[in-house]
Amino acid sequence: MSTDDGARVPDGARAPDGPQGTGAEPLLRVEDLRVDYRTAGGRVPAVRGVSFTLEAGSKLGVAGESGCGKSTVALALLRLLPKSARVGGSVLLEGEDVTAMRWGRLRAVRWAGASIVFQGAMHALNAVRRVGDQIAEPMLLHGTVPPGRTGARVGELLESVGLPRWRARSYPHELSGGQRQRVMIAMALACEPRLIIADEPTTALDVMVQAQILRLIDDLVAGSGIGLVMISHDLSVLADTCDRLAVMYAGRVVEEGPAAEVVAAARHPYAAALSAAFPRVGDPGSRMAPRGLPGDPPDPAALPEGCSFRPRCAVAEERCAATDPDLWSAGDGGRRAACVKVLEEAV
Amino acid sequence: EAASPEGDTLTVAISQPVDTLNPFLAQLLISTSIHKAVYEPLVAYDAETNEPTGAVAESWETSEDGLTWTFTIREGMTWSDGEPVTAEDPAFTYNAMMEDEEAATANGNAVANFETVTAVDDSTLRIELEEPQATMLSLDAPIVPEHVWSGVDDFGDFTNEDFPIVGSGPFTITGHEPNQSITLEANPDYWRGAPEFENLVFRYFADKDAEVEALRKGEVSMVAGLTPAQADSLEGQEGISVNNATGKRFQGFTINPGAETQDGEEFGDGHPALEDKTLRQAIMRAIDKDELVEKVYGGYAEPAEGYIPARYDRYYWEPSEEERLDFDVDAANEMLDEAGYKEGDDGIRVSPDGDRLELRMHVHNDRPDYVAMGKIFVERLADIGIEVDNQTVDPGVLSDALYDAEYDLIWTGWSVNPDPDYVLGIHTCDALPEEPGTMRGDAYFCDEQYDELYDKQLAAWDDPDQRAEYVKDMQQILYEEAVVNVVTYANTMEAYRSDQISSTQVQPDPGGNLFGQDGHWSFSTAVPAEGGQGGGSLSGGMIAGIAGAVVVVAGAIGFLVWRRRTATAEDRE
Amino acid sequence: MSAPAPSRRALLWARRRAAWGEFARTYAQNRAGLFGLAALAAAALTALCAPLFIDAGELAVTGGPGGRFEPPSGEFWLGTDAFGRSVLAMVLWGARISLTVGFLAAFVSVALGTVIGIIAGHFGGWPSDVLMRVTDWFLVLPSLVVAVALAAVLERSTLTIIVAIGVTAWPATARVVRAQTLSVEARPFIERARALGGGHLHVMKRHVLPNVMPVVLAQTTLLVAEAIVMESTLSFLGLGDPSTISWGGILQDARSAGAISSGIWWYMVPPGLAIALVALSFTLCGRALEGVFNPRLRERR
Amino acid sequence: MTRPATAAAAPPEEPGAPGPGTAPGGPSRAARVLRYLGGRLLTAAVSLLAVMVTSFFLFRILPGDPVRAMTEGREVSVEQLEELRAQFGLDKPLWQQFADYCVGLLRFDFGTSYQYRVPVAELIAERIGPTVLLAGTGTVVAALLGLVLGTRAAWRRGSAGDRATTAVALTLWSVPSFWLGLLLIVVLASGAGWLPGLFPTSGMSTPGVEGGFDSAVDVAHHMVLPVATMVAVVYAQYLLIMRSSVLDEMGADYLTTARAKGLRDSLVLRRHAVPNALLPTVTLIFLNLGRVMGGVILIETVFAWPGLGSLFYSGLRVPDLPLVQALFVLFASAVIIMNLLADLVYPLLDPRVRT
Amino acid sequence: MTAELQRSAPQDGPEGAADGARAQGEPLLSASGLSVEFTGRGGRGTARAVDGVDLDLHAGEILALVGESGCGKTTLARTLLGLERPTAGRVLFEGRPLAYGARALKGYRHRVQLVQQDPAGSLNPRHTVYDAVAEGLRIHEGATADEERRVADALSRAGLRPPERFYLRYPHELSGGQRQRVVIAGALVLEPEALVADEPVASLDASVRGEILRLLLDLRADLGLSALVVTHDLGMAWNIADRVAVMYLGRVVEAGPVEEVLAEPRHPYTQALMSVLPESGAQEPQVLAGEPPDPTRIPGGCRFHARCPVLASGEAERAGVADACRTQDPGVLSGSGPARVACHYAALGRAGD
Ligand SMILES: Nc1ncnc2c1ncn2[C@@H]1O[C@H](COP(=O)(O)OP(=O)(O)OP(=O)(O)O)[C@@H](O)[C@H]1O
Ligand SMILES: Nc1ncnc2c1ncn2[C@@H]1O[C@H](COP(=O)(O)OP(=O)(O)OP(=O)(O)O)[C@@H](O)[C@H]1O
Ligand SMILES: [Mg+2]
Ligand SMILES: [Mg+2]
Repeated sequence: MSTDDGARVPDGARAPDGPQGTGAEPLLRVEDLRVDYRTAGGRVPAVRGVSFTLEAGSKLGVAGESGCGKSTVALALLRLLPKSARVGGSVLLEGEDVTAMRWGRLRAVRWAGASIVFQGAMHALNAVRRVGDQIAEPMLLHGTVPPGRTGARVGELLESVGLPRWRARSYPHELSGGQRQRVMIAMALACEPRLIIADEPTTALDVMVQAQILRLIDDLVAGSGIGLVMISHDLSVLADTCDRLAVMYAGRVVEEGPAAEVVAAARHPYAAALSAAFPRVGDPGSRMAPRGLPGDPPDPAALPEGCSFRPRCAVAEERCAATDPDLWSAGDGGRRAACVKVLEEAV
Repeated sequence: EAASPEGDTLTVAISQPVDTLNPFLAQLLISTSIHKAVYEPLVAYDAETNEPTGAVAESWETSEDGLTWTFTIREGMTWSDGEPVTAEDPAFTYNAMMEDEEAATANGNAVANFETVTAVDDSTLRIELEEPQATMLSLDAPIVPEHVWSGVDDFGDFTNEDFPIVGSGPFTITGHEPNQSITLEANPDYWRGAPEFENLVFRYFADKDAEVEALRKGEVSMVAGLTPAQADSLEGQEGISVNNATGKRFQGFTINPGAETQDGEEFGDGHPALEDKTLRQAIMRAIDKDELVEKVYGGYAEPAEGYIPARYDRYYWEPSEEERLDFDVDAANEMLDEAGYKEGDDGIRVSPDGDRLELRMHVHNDRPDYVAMGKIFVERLADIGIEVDNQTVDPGVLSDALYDAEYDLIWTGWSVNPDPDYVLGIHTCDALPEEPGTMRGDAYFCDEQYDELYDKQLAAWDDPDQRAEYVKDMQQILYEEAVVNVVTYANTMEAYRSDQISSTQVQPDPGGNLFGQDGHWSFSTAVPAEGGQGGGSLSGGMIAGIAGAVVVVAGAIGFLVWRRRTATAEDRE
Repeated sequence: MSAPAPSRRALLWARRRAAWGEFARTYAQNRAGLFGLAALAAAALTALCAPLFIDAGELAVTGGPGGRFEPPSGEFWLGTDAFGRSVLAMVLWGARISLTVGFLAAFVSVALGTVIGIIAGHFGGWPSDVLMRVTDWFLVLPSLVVAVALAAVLERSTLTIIVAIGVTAWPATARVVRAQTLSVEARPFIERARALGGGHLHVMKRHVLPNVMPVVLAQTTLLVAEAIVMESTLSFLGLGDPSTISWGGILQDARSAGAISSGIWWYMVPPGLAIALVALSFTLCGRALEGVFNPRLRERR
Repeated sequence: MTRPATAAAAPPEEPGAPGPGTAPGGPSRAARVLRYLGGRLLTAAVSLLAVMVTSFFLFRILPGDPVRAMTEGREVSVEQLEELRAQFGLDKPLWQQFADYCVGLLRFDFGTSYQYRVPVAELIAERIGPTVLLAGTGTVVAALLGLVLGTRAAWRRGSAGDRATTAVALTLWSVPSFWLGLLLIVVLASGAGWLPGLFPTSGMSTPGVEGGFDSAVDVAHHMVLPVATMVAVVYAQYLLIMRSSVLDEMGADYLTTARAKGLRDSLVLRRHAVPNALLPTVTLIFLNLGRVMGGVILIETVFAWPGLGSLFYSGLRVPDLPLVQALFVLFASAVIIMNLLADLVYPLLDPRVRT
Repeated sequence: MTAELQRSAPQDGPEGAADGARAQGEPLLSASGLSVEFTGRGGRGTARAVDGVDLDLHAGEILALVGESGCGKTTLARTLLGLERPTAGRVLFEGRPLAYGARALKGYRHRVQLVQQDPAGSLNPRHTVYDAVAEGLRIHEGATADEERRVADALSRAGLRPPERFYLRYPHELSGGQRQRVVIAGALVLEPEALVADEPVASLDASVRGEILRLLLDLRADLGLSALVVTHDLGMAWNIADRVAVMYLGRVVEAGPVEEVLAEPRHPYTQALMSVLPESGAQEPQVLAGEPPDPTRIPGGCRFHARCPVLASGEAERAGVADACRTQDPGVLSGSGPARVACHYAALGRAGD
C-alpha cells in the first residue's frame, strides 16, 4: 500500500521513534496504519498512515472532527472493519501483530485482550437480550469466569459501574442513556482486558451524565494498569481525561503530545483552531466572539494535493501545496506535529 | 409400470364431489350414477337397446284406460342384508316421495302424476294415475328398503351414511371419504349375478388433467368426460382403451323470441327484431356446423338438426332438403336484405323497425365447448352484419338473464333420456312462466300446434311408433321456428385401462357410453383383466416417490453441510 | 422572470439530467434490475408493436392459419391451439392485455393506497384510526375471494378485472405508505415546513408525497407483478373477458382443452412462462428501484 | 396463492418511544398489559363483526339463484323450486335472512349447506383438518426454508450463493401457483420421459389404504406435490423479508460489539442478528398463517385436496350461500386471530414492546 | 415590514448589544406562565414538560436557554412558535396573545422563525437549496417576481456566497455547516423579527460551530434580529448570548445577564453545571448523582431538592431552609429584569448580603 509515498518529505521522520521507544514492548503500538474503504465511488482512504504507541496504564486521547477516521482506527485495532475495508500497516498488541493473527487467535484476543466501548450504547447493546446475559457472554466465551460464577461476577461489575445488581435482568431499553453506557463499560471490563478502546463514550449524553461517565472511566482505569484509548471529537473532554492527545485530520495524526500542552499551545494550525473552538466560560476573550474554522471538513475521497489542511489553513503558504508533511518532533514530552512550519522551527 | 390399488378393484375417476348419499336428495349426476349401482329401480333401461327392462318389477300390466299399472315384483330378490324385496318396498318409496316434500326433492317428478301406490301383496304393486302417461316405464328412481327407511323421520336430514348401506343393486356402499372417494363392494347376491369386480371405487379429482394423468399411471381404471385433445392423446396408448360414444346430449342456442307469461304479459328486454322468424332462420344459416364440429370438438361430434340426438333412432328426425337451413352466408344475407334489414354505416344491419342488430350472447363460462362455439359464433354473425356482445358468464348470471328474459341468445344443451318426454315438455306453452321469472324451460317458446302434438304423444303411451311420429313432427316445428337451435351432438369420450378391465358394457350397444348410463351396466358387467396388477398398500410409485424424496432431502442436507464447511474454511467477517 | 432566470432553468435542467444520469448509473449497477428492465422493455415493445407483425385476422377463431393443435414447427414456432391459431402470436398479443391490466390495476390500487395512506399518516388521530380500521378490514378479507366475487358480479370485461384487483390490493399499499408517511412526518423538515407557515396540504403535497414517492414507485412495480399473476388467476378461474386474448385466458383455454394431459405442452407452458417472466421482471425492477431509493439496502457492511 | 405485497410485512404499530425504564413490576405494569390485551381484543372483535356483515352481503350480490343453479339441467317443477327456496329460507326478505344469519352465528349455527344438505359446521369440521395440515405444513416448511436461506443469503450478501438463492426464490414467486401445480402434476406425478411418476396426481389418500402408519405415509406421499407447490410460491417472501431484516441488522453496532467480544461469525449470526431480524419476519409469518387458509383455494383445487379451499370453490359456483358465508368468515377470522396472536407474541419476542 | 425592522435595528456592534438597556421596554416575544403537558400514551403518566415559565425576549436580544436533556427546552421553543398548544399560560407576541387560528398562526410564523437542531434533518432531501430557501416565501407570498433576488440575498447573508452556486444543490451535497446556513437562510428570507433556534449547532463539529454562532451575531448586528437560542452548552451561551435562562425540569431556575449568571452562578444547579465544564479547571466538579429528572414525576417543594448538593451536604439545613426546600415551591421567576434565582438557599444568601 505505497500509494502516495512519493510526495512525502522527508522519509526519516516517519519512523516511530519518540520517547516511547524504550526497550520494553509497549501495550499497543500502531505503525503506519492505513485503511481504505472500497465504495461505489472508488477507494476512500479513511486512515492514511497513523502511528502511535500506548503504554500500559496510560490514557491516549484521539480527537478530530467528524469523518477524520477516528472510529476507523478504533475498529482497525481489533480488525473489526467491514469487508470493504483494506488495512495496511501493523497493530502490535503486547508485541503481537493483530493484523496478522489467525482468526482463532484474534477471537481469543478480542475482549479478553482488548475491549471496546462504543458510542451509541443503545445500538451497541442487543435490544432483545438482557444486559446481564450480554455482560456474561464474553466471560463464558473466553472462559475467564467459571460458568457458575458469572451471575455473581456480572453483579460485581454492575456495582463497580454504579448500577444495582438487579439491573442485570433489565433490557437495554429500560435503561437511560447513561445507564446503558455504564453497562457498556461493565461489559468492557468483563474479561479484565489490558486495553480498553472507548469510541466517543460520552457523545450524545447530557453534560451531567457525561461528567459521571468520564469520572467513572477515570476511576476504573486509574491504577489498574489498563491502557485506554479514548476517542472523541470533544477536545476539551479529552484534555481533561487523557495523558496524551493525538489530533487527527483527514485520516492523519496532525499533532500529538501531552494533553494539556496540546490544548494550551497547539503547534499545528488545525489543532490550534480546534482548541480555540471550545470557549472557556469566563474568558472575556471569547465573550461575544465565537471562534471556528472557516471552510468545510475535508472529503476523504477527494483530498487536496499537498497538505490536506491547506484549504482551511489561515497560515498556508505556497509550499504547503507541494508537501504533505509527516509528524515531526515538535518539542519536549514527545510532542510531534505535522506542519512544515514546525519543522522549520525545529531545525 | 401401472399400479392399481387392488387387482380386483375398479376405480373410477369422478370430477364432482358427491352431494349426498340419500337417494331422495341426491341430485348430482355422480350421486345418481352411484345410486343406480346400489338401488335397483322398478324398471330399468336395457343396456343394449335402452328399452325398458324389468328390475325390481319382473313384469307389468296396464289397464285399458292406462290409469292403473300393476307390477309383479321379482321373485327371490333380496336386499344386501338378506331381507327379501317385496312390493312394500317400492310402495313405501313412492309413497314417501308423494307425501313427504323432502323425499320428493330429487325424484318427485316421477310420482307427480301418481294418485295412489299400493302393495297389493308381497309381489304385487299397483299404481293408480291421475292422467295416462307414456313415461310409466321410465321409472328408474331408486327403490329403498322399507325396513331400513321406515325408521327415518326426516328425509331431509338423513345422510344415509350407515355403512354398509343396504341396497339391492350389484354393489353396496361401504365407505365414503367426503370429497375424496366412495368405496363400494360387490353384492354377491345380486339377482343378475355378482359383478366380476369385487370393489368399485369412485375417486374424486378436481382437475380433468389430473384424472387423465391418474389414468395413465393406472391409479384409476376409468375416466369419463375427456376433451377431444385428451381422447386423441390417449388413443392408441398401450393398456388404455378410448370409448368414443355417440352423444346423448345436444348443443345449441336458444333465441329470445320475445318473452311472455302464460297470460301473455310481455317482459324482459330481448331484442325486438328477434321476434322475426326470418332473422332467426338467417342466423341459423350463418352457422357452419361442420366448422363447429371440427374446431370445437376436433371432429368428435355430429352436426345436428333435430332436437333428439341421433343415438335414439326411434325419435331421430332430419329435415328434408327444402326444409334445411344449411350454412350459406350469401343466402342468409339475401334473406335479411329481402326482409328489409339494411346495413348501417358501420356494417351492422338495422331492422325494419330501426333497431340496430346488436345482440347479447350469454355463454356458460364453465363449459369450454360453449365458450369456443360462442367465440366462433361472434365472428360468423359478423359475416351477416350482426354484432354480438359475447357475455361469457357464471352459470348464475346466465340463469338470471334467462329467467328474467334479459337476453338475446343463450347457449344451452340438454342431456336427453331414452324417453324424450321431459325435454319436449319444456317447450310447451305450459312451460312459460306464470309470472315473470318463474319459467321452467329454457326458451320462451310457445306454439299451439306443438302443444297439440305434445299431448298426442303423451296419450300414445300404448303405440310407440305413432308416438315417435308425433315426436318427429314436434322437432320439425322446433327446427322451423328456429327459437331452439340445435347445432351439434357431441360425442361422449371416455377411457379405461384395458389392462385392468378386459371388457365392459356400453349403453346403448354399440356406440354407447360407459359413465352416466341409465343403469349400472358398465360397472356391473366389467371383467377384470387377466393377471391384474397386485401390490400392497405401498405401491411402486409411492416407493419411488419416497426414494426420490429421500434423495432430494439428503442432497439438500449434503449441500448445506458442504456449504457450511466451505464457509467455515474462509470464515471471514 | 428576471435575467438570471433562464440560466437557472437551464441549470435546473442540467441538474435533472445529472440526477437522471446518477439514477441510471446506480440502477445500472443492479444487474438483475437491468435484466428486468430489458425484459420489460421487450414485453412492452411486443405489446405495442404486436399489431405490426401479427395479423389480427389470424387471431380470430375462424381465421386460424394452422391446423388443430399442431406441434411446434418452422411455421408455428410454438405450435397452434384448437382453432389453428399460432400460440406464439397469441402469447405475444396477450402481452397487451396482461400488461394493461397489470399497470392499470396497480395504478388504481397504488393511487388509492397512497392517498389513504398519506391522509391516515398525516392527520393521525381519529381520521387515521377510521381509515386504518377500514384498511385492516380490507386486509383481512381473503383477496382472491373478494376479487372472484367482484369479478363475478360485475360485467365480464378487462375493466372488471382491473377494478377487482385494484380494489383488493390497495390496503397493503396504504399500510406501507402510512408507515412511510409516519416516518417522514417524524423528520424535522416537516416541523420546519409547519413553522414556516405551511398548511396540511402544503406539507402533504410538497414534503410527504415526494418522500413517499420512492416507496410508492417500488410498490407499484411490485404490485404490477402481483396484478399480472392475479389477472391470470382470475382468467384461469374463468372470470376473464372471453373476447380478448390474455395470458390467463390462454391458460384457461389450454386447461379446458385438457392440454396438459394431452401432451400439448406448447399451449400451456408459454403463457405461464410469459406471466412468470414479466412478473419476475417487474419484481426485479421494483427491487432495483428500492435499492436505488434506499441506499441502506445497497451498501451495507 | 395470494401474496401480500412484500412491504406489508411491517411490524405492528410502532411502540411509543420507550422511555427510560423503571424497576420491573411497577404497579401500572399489569394494568398496562391488560389494557394492551383489551385493546387488541376489542380491535379483533370489531374486525370480526365487520367481516361477518361483509360476508353476508358480499355473497348476496353474487349473481345467480342457488336454487336454479343447483337444479340446472334436471327435471324440476316450479313447485319444487319454490319448495327448495323455502327450505333455504331464500323466500324471506333480505333483512330477515340477515337477522337469521346473525342469530345463527351467535349460536355457532352457520345453516345448512344447499349442496350437501348437512350443517355447514359439520362440513367445515370435516374439512378443516386437511386444510390445516396442508397449509400448516406448507407454511412451516416455507417459513423454515425462507428463514434459513434468507439468513444465509444476507450473511453472504452479494455472493454467488446469495444471488442464486434470491433469483430462484423470485422466479418461483412470480409463477402462478396453479400453473406450477399443473406442471408438477405432469412432470412429477405422471412422469415425463425417463422420469417415472413419483407422486400421486391428486387427492389426499389412496382409497383402501388403512392402518395408522400406512395411511400416514400415504397422506404424506400425497402431500408432497401440493406442499411443494405452495412452498415454492410462498417461501420467497419469507426469504426476502428475512434477508432484508438480517441486512438491516448487519451494520448494527451491537453486531460489531458481538464480534469485538470474540464471538464466532456463526454465533454472532445465531445469537444476535437472527433474534433481532426475526421480529419483522414473525409478524409476516403470523399474518400469512392466517392468509394461507384463504390462499390454498387454488392449490386445493388443482390437487383435489379435500380441504376448505376446494369446498369454498365448489360452494362459490352454486352459490351455496351458507357455506361460502361461513367459510369467508372463517378465512377472515383466521387472519384476524393470527393478527391478534402476532400482536400477543410480538411483545414476548421484543422486550421493547413489552413496557 | 422591512422598514420597521430597519428602524428597530440597533446600529451598535456586538459589544453594545450586551447593554442592559436592551432589557427594558415591551418584550417582542414572551411566555407567561407557560405550561405544556403531554398525556402519556399507554398508561404512562402525564409529563409536565414545561411547568410554568415566564420568559421575555426583547427586540435585538440574544437569549440563551440552557438546561440538561429533557428539561423542556425544545418543548418551550416549539410552544413559542405555536407548534404546541400550552396547557396553561400564554405566548405573547408584541404584547398580544398568540391566536391559534390557521390564518393567524400563518401570519405569526411569517414574523418568527424556527431553526432546528439537526440541519440535516430539517431540510427535505428532495428539495434543492433554492426550493428550501424559497419555501417560506412561496407559502406566504406565492410566486413573486423578486423571489430569486430575495433567495440570493438570504443565502449570501447566511454566508453562502456566491448564492447561485448553491441554488441547485441537494442537502446531501452540503456539509453540515452549509446545511445549517441554508436553514438559517430559509428563515431569513422572510425577514423575521425573531428567531427561535433550538440547539442550532449541537450536531455540528466544534470547528464549524464557531462560524455559525458568529453568523447569528452578525445577523443580530445587521438586521437587529432577536434570537432565543436553546442549548445545553454553557460555553455557547457565553459565546453569544446577552442573557441566559437556566431551565430545570420545566422551570426556569435562574436567569439574568450572561456575565452575572455564568460568572457567579447562584442556583446550586447552575453551579453544578458550571463545575462539570471540562475546562472549568481548578473547581472540583460537582457531579450530580442520579439520572436526569423525569417530568412525569416532578417532586414537591423545590423541584431540584432531591439532587441538590447544598441540601445533601447539610448546608441548607444549617441555613435553615431545608424544610422550605423540601416543601415549598420557590415560584416562577419573572420573564426579564436583572439576575434572579429560584432557590430558597440562594435567596437567603442574597438577603444576607
Ligand atoms: N463502511 C464504510 N465504507 C466506506 N466509507 C466509510 C465506511 N466507514 C467509514 N467510512 C468513511 O471513512 C471516513 C472515516 O470514518 P470514521 O467513521 O472513522 O470517522 P470518525 O472520525 O469516527 O467520524 P465521527 O466523528 O463522525 O464518528 C469517513 O469519511 C467515512 O465516510
Ligand atoms: N410529544 C411528546 N409527547 C410526550 N412527551 C413529550 C413529547 N415531547 C417531549 N416530551 C417529554 O417532555 C420532556 C421535555 O422534552 P424536551 O424535548 O422539551 O426536552 P429538551 O430539553 O429539549 O431535551 P433535549 O436536550 O434532550 O433536547 C421530556 O421528558 C420528553 O420526554
Ligand atoms: Mg466515529
Ligand atoms: Mg431538545
